[in-house]
Order: sequence, then C-alpha cells, then structure tokens
Amino acid sequence: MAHRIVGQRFGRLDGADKVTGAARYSADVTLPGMVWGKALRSPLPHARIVRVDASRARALPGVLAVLTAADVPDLLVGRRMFDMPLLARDRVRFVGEKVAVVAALDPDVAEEALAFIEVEYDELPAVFDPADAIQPGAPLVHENPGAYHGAPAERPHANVQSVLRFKLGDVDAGFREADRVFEHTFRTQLAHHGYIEPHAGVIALDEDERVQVWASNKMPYRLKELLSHALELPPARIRVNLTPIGGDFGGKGSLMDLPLAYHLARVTRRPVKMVMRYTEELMAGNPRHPSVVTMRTGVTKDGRIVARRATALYNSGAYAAFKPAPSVNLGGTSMGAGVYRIPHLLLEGFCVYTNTIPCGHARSPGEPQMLFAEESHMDMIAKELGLDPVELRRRNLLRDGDALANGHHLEHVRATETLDAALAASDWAKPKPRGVGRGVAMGHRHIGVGFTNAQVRLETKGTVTLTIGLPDTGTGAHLVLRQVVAEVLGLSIDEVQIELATTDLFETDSGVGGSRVTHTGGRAAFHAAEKLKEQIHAEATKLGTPDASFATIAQAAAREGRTLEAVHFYDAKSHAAVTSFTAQVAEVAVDPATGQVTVLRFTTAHDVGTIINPLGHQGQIEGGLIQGLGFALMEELQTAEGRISTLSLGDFKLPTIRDIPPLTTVIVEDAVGPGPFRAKAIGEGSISPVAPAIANAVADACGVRIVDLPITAEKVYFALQDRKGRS
Amino acid sequence: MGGSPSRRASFRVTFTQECVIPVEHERLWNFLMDVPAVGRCVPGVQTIEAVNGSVYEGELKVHVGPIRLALEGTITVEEADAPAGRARMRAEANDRRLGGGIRARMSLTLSPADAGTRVQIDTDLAVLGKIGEFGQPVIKKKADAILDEFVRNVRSHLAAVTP
Amino acid sequence: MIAFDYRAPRSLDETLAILQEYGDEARVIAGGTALVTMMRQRLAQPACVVSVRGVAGLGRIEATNGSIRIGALVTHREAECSPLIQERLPVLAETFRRVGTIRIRHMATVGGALAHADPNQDPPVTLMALDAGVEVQRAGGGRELPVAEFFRDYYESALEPGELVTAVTVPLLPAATGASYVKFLPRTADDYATVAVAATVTLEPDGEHCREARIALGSVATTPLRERAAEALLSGARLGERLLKAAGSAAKTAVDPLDDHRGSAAYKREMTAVMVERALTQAWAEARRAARASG
Amino acid sequence: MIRLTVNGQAHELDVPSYRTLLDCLRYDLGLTGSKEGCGVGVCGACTVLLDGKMISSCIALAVFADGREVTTVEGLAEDERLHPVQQAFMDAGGFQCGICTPGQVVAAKALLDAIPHPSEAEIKEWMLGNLCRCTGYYKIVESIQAAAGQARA
Repeated sequence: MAHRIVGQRFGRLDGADKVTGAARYSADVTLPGMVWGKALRSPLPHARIVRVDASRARALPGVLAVLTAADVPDLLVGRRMFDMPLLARDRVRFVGEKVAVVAALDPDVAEEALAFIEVEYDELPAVFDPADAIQPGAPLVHENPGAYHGAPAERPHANVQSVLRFKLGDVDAGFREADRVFEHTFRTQLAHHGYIEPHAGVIALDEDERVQVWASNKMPYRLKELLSHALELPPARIRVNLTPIGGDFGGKGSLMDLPLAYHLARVTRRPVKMVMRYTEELMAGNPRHPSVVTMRTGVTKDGRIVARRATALYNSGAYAAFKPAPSVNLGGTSMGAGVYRIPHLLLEGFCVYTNTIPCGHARSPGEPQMLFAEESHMDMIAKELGLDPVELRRRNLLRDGDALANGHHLEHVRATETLDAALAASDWAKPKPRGVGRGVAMGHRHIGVGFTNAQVRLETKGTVTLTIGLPDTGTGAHLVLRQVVAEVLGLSIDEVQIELATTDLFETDSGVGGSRVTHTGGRAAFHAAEKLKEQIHAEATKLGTPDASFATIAQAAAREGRTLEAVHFYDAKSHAAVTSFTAQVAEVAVDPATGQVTVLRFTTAHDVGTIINPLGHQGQIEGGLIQGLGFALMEELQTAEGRISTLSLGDFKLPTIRDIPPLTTVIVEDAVGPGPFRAKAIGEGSISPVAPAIANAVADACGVRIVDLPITAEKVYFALQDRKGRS
Repeated sequence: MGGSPSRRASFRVTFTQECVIPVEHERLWNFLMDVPAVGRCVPGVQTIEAVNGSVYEGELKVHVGPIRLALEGTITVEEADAPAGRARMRAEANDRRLGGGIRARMSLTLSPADAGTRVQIDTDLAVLGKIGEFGQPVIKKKADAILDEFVRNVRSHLAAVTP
Repeated sequence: MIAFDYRAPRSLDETLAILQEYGDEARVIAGGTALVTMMRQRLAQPACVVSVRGVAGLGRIEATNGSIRIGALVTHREAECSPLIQERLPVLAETFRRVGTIRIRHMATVGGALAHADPNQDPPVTLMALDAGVEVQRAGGGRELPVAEFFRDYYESALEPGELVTAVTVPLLPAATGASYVKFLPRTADDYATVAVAATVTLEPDGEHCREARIALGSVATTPLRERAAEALLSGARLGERLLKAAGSAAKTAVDPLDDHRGSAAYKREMTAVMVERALTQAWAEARRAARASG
Repeated sequence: MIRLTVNGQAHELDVPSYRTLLDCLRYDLGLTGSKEGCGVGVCGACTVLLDGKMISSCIALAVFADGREVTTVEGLAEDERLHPVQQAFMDAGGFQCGICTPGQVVAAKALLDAIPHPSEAEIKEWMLGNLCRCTGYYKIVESIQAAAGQARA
C-alpha cells in the first residue's frame, strides 16, 4: 500500500522549541515564591539510625524546613512492589539513601544546610554480592519482604525479591538427549542510563489545594496513581502536567523525589523544586542491574541445540521499588534462549536484595545482560564444536511456528534473512589483516503493549488537533502520531497539531516504555482519526457538499455549537505473534601491546515493519547502538563495598562523538507489525547484541574471551598476558 | 578470564605497618596505651583529650592542596590486652563543613624481635560522604603518608626517651 | 558552593598584596575550571577567591632569547593555536590540544594548570620534558624554579601562600632534537590519560647516538615525574628498538600509580613501559628528521 | 553588582559570589535554555559563548563574567528566523530528547563561525565536549555538515 505521509522522512518539525531553548523541561519550571529541596543521603551501606538532629540546619538563614522520617507518613512506595520508605526511618540500606530533606531559598543554601544535619548511625553487617546474599545466614536487607504490597509469592530466600521463570519442554530430558553439554558464566556491570537530564520535579499546591506536578516522568497517569498512594490523596487532587523529558532510556518512570517535594511544599506553603545533581543520579538513580549469568547448553553432534538452562542473578540493590513489571523482575531473562528454537528450556532470573543502589529498568531491561551471555556462549560452543559461529546459528534459528520462551508461537519469522543481510553488508567472508576480528550477534525484541487514549478535533480553520497523554521522551513519537493522523485524514503534516493533555483529561494511559508508543499511541490516534473521518463525511453529506473543505465543515458545525471530535481508547493486552530480529557484525582491531579495542566498523540489520518516519527510525537505531557500544566498552559504575566511586561524568564515561565507529544499517522490510499501517517497534532493537558482537570480534581478533563487561583494554591486556604465560 | 586483581578503586583502605622499636615490650606497651601522647605523633592532630578511660576526643587537620579537612571525632579503645600485647581501637571523625568523615579500625600487635619489640599496626580506613565521593585516590594516598609519618614519629619519640 | 570574598584586582602589585593579606585563606582563580569544580563539589571552601583574569601583562606569548615565555593567563586554547608555539615548539601546541575539550581549553590557563598540581594534567608533563621554568611572584620579590621541582604532592606545588605563578619559560629544542607527547586513552576521547608520556631525544652529529633524552610521565604518581633512570640509559647510547624498550622497562619500575577508574596501578605500570617506548620512538623519528633538515 | 551583556541586552545584577554563570542565566535572568547536566564541565549542556568563545557555564562564576558578553541558545535565532544550525538540527535529526541541544547548537554555531566548512574530523574535535545520549552523534555530524552547506549557498 502506498502512503502519502507515512514513510516520509520528516525532520523534527516539533523541535523548534528544543533548538531555541524555549522548551521548558521540568527543571526549567519556575513559579513565584518557589524554593529548593535537597536531600541528605546515607554515607553507609547498612546501618541503624540512632539519632537525627536537624536543629542546627533549621536555624540557618534561608532554610525554610528540614524534614526527617519523623515528619513524613510512615508508608512505603514503589512502582510495583512497595518496599521503599519516603525517607529512611529506622535504618539505611544503601549508600545514597535519603535520610532528610531540606527546603531553602536557593540550591546552594539547601546544600549547605545538609552539612548541618547530624545523623548518628550504628553500622550493621552488609551484603553486596547477590551470590553471597542468597546464602543461609546472609545479612537480611529486609526482614519480611513477602509482606510488602505487590511482593511476588515465590521467595526461596528472604533476600530474593522475585523469581522469573520461562519453561519449555523438559530440560532434564533435553540434556539427556545431548551429545555435548557446555556451561559458561558471564558478568555484566552496573551502568547508569546516561540521560543528560537528571531527575527533576516541581510541586505546587494551587488555590484549590490541588497538587500540581511537573516531573521528568514518562508515565504521567501511572505517576498520578502512585502519587495518590504516596501522598494519601485522592487522584482527583493531583494533576500531572506534561513536560518534555531529557532522556529516559527506561529510567524516568518512578516517583523519585516527588513525594518529598510535596511534603516540603505542604510544610513551607511554597512551590518546591527538586533537581538531582548528576552525582546523586550516579549514586542513587535507578541504573541497569548488574548480572551474573550462567548458561548451560546441550547440543547434538550435528550442532542442534536440544536443551538450555540459563540462570541470571541480578543484583537489584536495596529496594525493588523501581521495577515496574508485575513480575518485579526483568523480562530480558527470556533472552536466555536467544533467537533459537530450543525444545527444552529453563530460564530463570533472580532479583536479589543487597546493600547497594536499587536498580530499575533500562532500555530493553535484562536483555543486554542476557544476550551478552547467550551470544558469547554461542560462539564459545561453536569454537568447541569446531563449527563456524554463523553455521551454528543458522542450524538453530527460529522459524515460522516456533515458540518463544514465553510460549508465544511466531509468524513471519525473518531471523535468517536478517542474519544474511548483516553478513552481506559487513563483508563477513572477506579476508582480514592480523589483529583484526569480526564477531556476529543476534537478538530480537517484541512490539510493546499497553493502552492509550487519543482525541482528535477538527478546528474551524480546517486543521486537526491531536490530544494525547503521552509525553515525548525524545523518540519523536509525537511526530509519528501526527503522521498517522495526517495520513488517515488526507492532511499535510502541518495541518495536524499536537496538544498534550494533563492527567485531568483522560481516564488512564500506560505511558511511554517497553517499545509500545508507536503501536499503542499510533493505533489510538489511527482509530480516533478514522472516527473523525466518518464524522466529517457524515457532516459533508448533511451539508450536501461531499467535497466541502474541512474548514467549511468545521465552521458549519461550529455555527450549531458543535465541535467535531473523536476519542479512541486502544488497549493491547497481549503481544502479537511477531517480533523484530536484529543481527549485528562488529569488526575490531586489538592492540596487542595495550589490549585496546578499536571498533573499525559496525553493521546492524533490522527486520522491521512499515517505517513511519525513516529519520526518527534511524535515529533510534543509531542512539541505541551507541548506548550498546558504551555498555560493551566503557560504561561502569565502579563500586566497592556498596559505594559507587564513579560519581561524575568525568569518571563514569559515556561515548563521545569521537568514539563512534563507521556504521552500516540494513533494513529488512516485512510490514506485518501490529502498529498503525503495520508498523513494528524499533527503540530497543539495536542496543542488546552490540556487546556480544564486540566480544566475539575480540575473541576472533586475538583469541581472548572476555566474559565480564565492560571489555576494557586492561582486561584484554591481562588476558593476553595470561595466554602468553600459559603457552 | 581477564582482569587484574585490584582493578577497582576502593572506599576502604587497609594498611599494614610494621617496625621494630628498640625498647622492651612493657615500655612500648605503656607508651602506646597513652592515647593522647600517641595521638600527638599523628601529623595534623590539633587536640586530643580523654573523655573517660577508653574514649578520647580530638581534632585532626589535613590539607591536600585546596582541600582542607578538619576532622572532629572520637577514638575508642575497644580492647587492650597487655600480656598478649594486643589492642584494638576505633576512630570516627567528621568534617562538618564538607559533610563526610572517616571511620577507622586499628589493631596493634606487639611481638618480640631481635633488637627490641616488633609493632604491627593494621588499619582499616573507610572514607565516607562528600570526602569519599570525590577525593578518594587523594585521601587514600594521604592516609598512607600520615600513617608513615606517624610510625616515624613514634620511633623517634621512643628513641628520644630511650636511655 | 558557600559564600566567599571575591576580589578582582587589575594589577600584579594589587594581586600580590591581596594574596599576602589573605595568605593561606585565598585561592587564585584564573580560568576556574579546576577550582570552581572543586568548590561545587564542596571539597574546596576558600574564604577568598582572587580572580587574576583582569591583571594586565600576564597574557602574552613571546619569544625571548632561546625560549618562549608564556604568560600565566594564556589559555590552553591560545597556547594551542599560537603560531609562535606551533612553529617553534609543535609538541607543546599538540599537548595543549590534547587537554579535555575546547570548552575547557578556552577557560583553563597555563599558570592555573601548573598551580593546580594535578598529576593527571597534560601540559605539566610536556613542560617538564622540555625543561621549562616557572616564574613565581610574591609581594616584594620573585623566583624561578624548574618545572621538575615545582610539584610536591597530589594537588600540592612548591607555591607558598602569597605566591602567584606569572609565567612559564620554555627553552626551544636544540638542533637534531625531536619531541613527542603520547596520551593513552583507552576509554573515551575526552578522558584524562591512563598514562601520559612526553619525551625528547637529541642526536649526536653521527645521527645514531643519543646525546640527551628527557622523559616525563603523567598520571602515574601523585605528581608528574621526570624519569631520569630511563634517560640515563639512553644518554650516549646508540639508539635502537631494544634500547627504547629497555628504557620503557626502566620507567615502569620508577612509577607509583594509583588505582583509579582509568586503570589499576598494575596496568598503569605496564602501560608506562609501552607508552615510554612509543614516545621515544616518535621523538627519535622526529630527531632524525630534524637532523636531516638542518644537516 | 555585576554587569553582563546577554544576547545583546545589558543587565546589572546583584548576585552572591558563589552563583555560577549557569544559575545566574537560568534563575536570575530566566534564560532556562542552557541546561545543567553533569555539573562538572564535561557534558556541555550548559555551553554558552563568553566573548564569543564557548565555555562551560556550570563551572564559571557569574562574577567571573562581569563586564563580558554572553551568548546563549536564546540568542542564536534572529527575530523569528532560526540560525542555520538550528534549522539543520531539526531537518537532519540532530536531536531527540533535546536536553543537550542548546549546548550542541551553541557549540556548532561557534564552530561554523570559526571554520565555515569543517571537515568531519574538525567537527568531531570541536564537538568532543558535547555529550548526547540519544542520537549516537551520527545525525549531529550530518546536521552540522548540512548547516555548513547551507551557509555556503
């Protein structure tokens, strides 16, 4: 089907505010009389709070309020499992946990006041490693987590938050069928999302005592619900005002400091702004879970995988509160099966409490961890079997009708085509110089589900306004939605405007996340636009001029006091039977004298649906890929005894413009997605296979296998030395 | 598998200092248990006074370039076993302006040596809060230097009073 | 940050008088990149900040007899882009170019980089290898000392309270001399060095023997280091790959690096050997070129 | 009391000694286009031009800018017409979330002022200090190349 607007490469038409500095992010919201909130954080990983004395801080000029746990309600908050206090009450469980909060006339005075709050701690035994935490007799991070609201039932140890399990066939029987069994263990690091906008929020009580909220949060309706609980107020008393979000990547869905900002606003009777310093982000944001993954695979002589068991221990930190999934776990655990048909499968993810930073969701939660293990493991098996790593993959790739780990049977499987496309574009078979290696890795990502309201209204000037409760986290989603409406109604893109609803307008919305927006927002907008189109036709018929302009039609209705508008609520509960495959090839050079890895070129192939905006689509691929590159090579929140030492972007390094490799992107079009005009999703498709592709390329280049991320020059160097020593 | 043993920067620093002091066990022990006197061997100590039999209060100033720490806190003698020549102490101190502080556990072990008495000092130092957040490598190096000078001072002090 | 007195004198005499008055309580700010960052982190809380930016006469780059004199207020970017430095001491221009980002180089000054005494900075390493001298003024007098004697400890220099760095004097390279600066960046392009090495090699007229070599190291101890043992191996010797490798091995025993986010002490020690060898190889190649050009 | 000229407009302000230039722009003058990201001069979200040279306003004191001229992202567009760099970032997908964009466009404008037709290497060296977490930088390079082409035309 040929489209007019869908598939056209639109620049960021919605971006004038962003390039001129006019866009108001949460931290930019300034209200009359506004004051600043700052939090005092625990310096210890596990301790009893013996005494808090805020009297000297309260006496400082410019300080309006100091709150401790005694001054806020004794309740627990969370996105799914409610286990986190507003302020530490009797004990602190990680370095960076909030103990007190100050409101002052300026941010420097508020920070100064923190130094005057005296807290006496009695240090408790702490546990930092998830493997230690699940031993009998390990220090307990929480005494009775099963009692928390939202806590899953299964709990093999009091330090286990949750268990997520995927099962196919009979794994023990499967291993008995195998000729060879391979087992390897992998580790991935703690890593922050790296969004440049730290969490920010402004809370004001208006003249009707309603709570007005501006926050860097991508799920405004869920935020309203969570705030209603945290603030013990009916939802109607809370209004979330949508603002642009300065990068999300999974990290901007929690309450963060908002309940404290509210209590400061309540006490001071002033609007309160709380903006985290980047140091606080790195110390107490909600980063990607570190993992220890053990992969065990049974293979027949001819390279067919018959059984797999994958076990992931995720270091979840001191609270489960930041995880939004009903499982209170990471869905990426299912990626232990990779892109392969495996008849007997047992995949398990354990989220474990420790006295470290509480982790949350990050772009394709759990997948970069699992796929690093899984796709490295595949190459290690191929090597042991004396098989080409591509050939081992080919023999096991998913095909039409195969089941994923979650039991869903797939249609329109394009795994082989995607792999072939990546290999062809990367010159996989071409000879390469000494010290240069190539590595391949694959993955797949579902098309997200959720629910969204969209409202479309015909304006008297003949344009259409789309009203939506979804913020744009930077993906260009709003432009995609405008394209969908323009396509349906036969308008130009400029004739469709977008308007952001506050949480007063709609009943609910699942917000941004999980690769869902093009699908759910797109379908809501599509069906709303279809409804409006019918109304317009009916109206034209009534007027007796079927080819009347939209303006004429709208004006005619307006004269009768009517507005032509339509709302559609789209709710996708279960995943479609399709997925999106990714195949990537890294070509690297390894400097044998230093261990330094240079990515010479990178190829990424994607099996996609109808592309609505090619420019935005490509932007998602490129951005995710460079995040994957950072995760593979450099990004790490280094910790020792629960304390993070990389507390600035000078120490926690993100890739710069000079660290990006030449990139080839291949699009394998298929056009069978569940989104509008059969679109699929792309936001989380490019990040996960990058690290294993690079690890496999390093192994190819110099023979050393790095099984713990990031792949630093130092690790490669010492591994090379070890190998030299052995030979 | 790759990776060198001590790849990460730690917040916790452990040192062992060892030296032989040319005095007999009992005199050395008595000197070392005189906390204010020993305290004055720590470079930068401003004051140190007994609060009771096992708790002492004091102030230590440390400069690292533009960073000025004024650490106020306590030293608690947790164990003092004279016959065994073994003592354990805990020090906790905070800098109010910077926000943050240090916690240290020290254990002292005396044992006979050819030319006097061997002293072994094991220190486990944690640097917390603002100080620990940014100045880690600096503070670590500084703590090492302070402890070095302390041992030198103890030696020269005892050498001076040794007949 | 917490409040402090802010002074912005216009002349050197006025500056020195203020520094004398405040002594240890005053901190000089030129570009501010280092001090303001520390103040924002609440690590430094000076009672008085003296901005010397407006002080006349400290911003010149000039050729004097046999050397280039760079005023303390010259920014890294000005030094990097100075035609005089680019032409006469290209290694120094290149070193300034390797500092952080252009934004930082627009702010940070030559004097500030020395006074801050951070062993992870780039310019002190090359200045040390080039045998530069630091001019220091105080109320009623001044002194000059070699860069090699300027650094005392982490963030600590030989500057006494009341003293101000006013210039650095860098001798031009002798004939048949090559110089290099190698910055090892295994993470990102904008990072501090894991190991940095500056080297010079001066050839004898035979073009094969080394008359003198100078090696300075950054990021491998609490201060930048001049590595004299490795220099001694080269001096008078016939240059060759094995000798340069030996010099690298000698250097690695001299360093005392910290474990940090840019590498463990053990790794930095190994990389010292590699980078010294690479820096010498480059400097030697430059020296041969220089010898050919002049001969 | 300090005097600042910001985007051509003169201001006299009474600010505490500890106020950063960034906070002064954002809160004393209401120019919230410049952002605070890392707060330590690394990320570039606070990039402004001081007397025409790009600096990190988060680690510059407001008093330090006394008597000088500051250009922020709000000062790039002339009347309603976007600066070519701003237009190019929109057309070529040079941003996504937009939080780093004010710093990127200020830096890119300074680049094209200094080098009207930069090579890719020159673009990457100049823009090294402006982190972007959304785009992976490819489209930022393309945006600047497009802006340079436009300026040529």
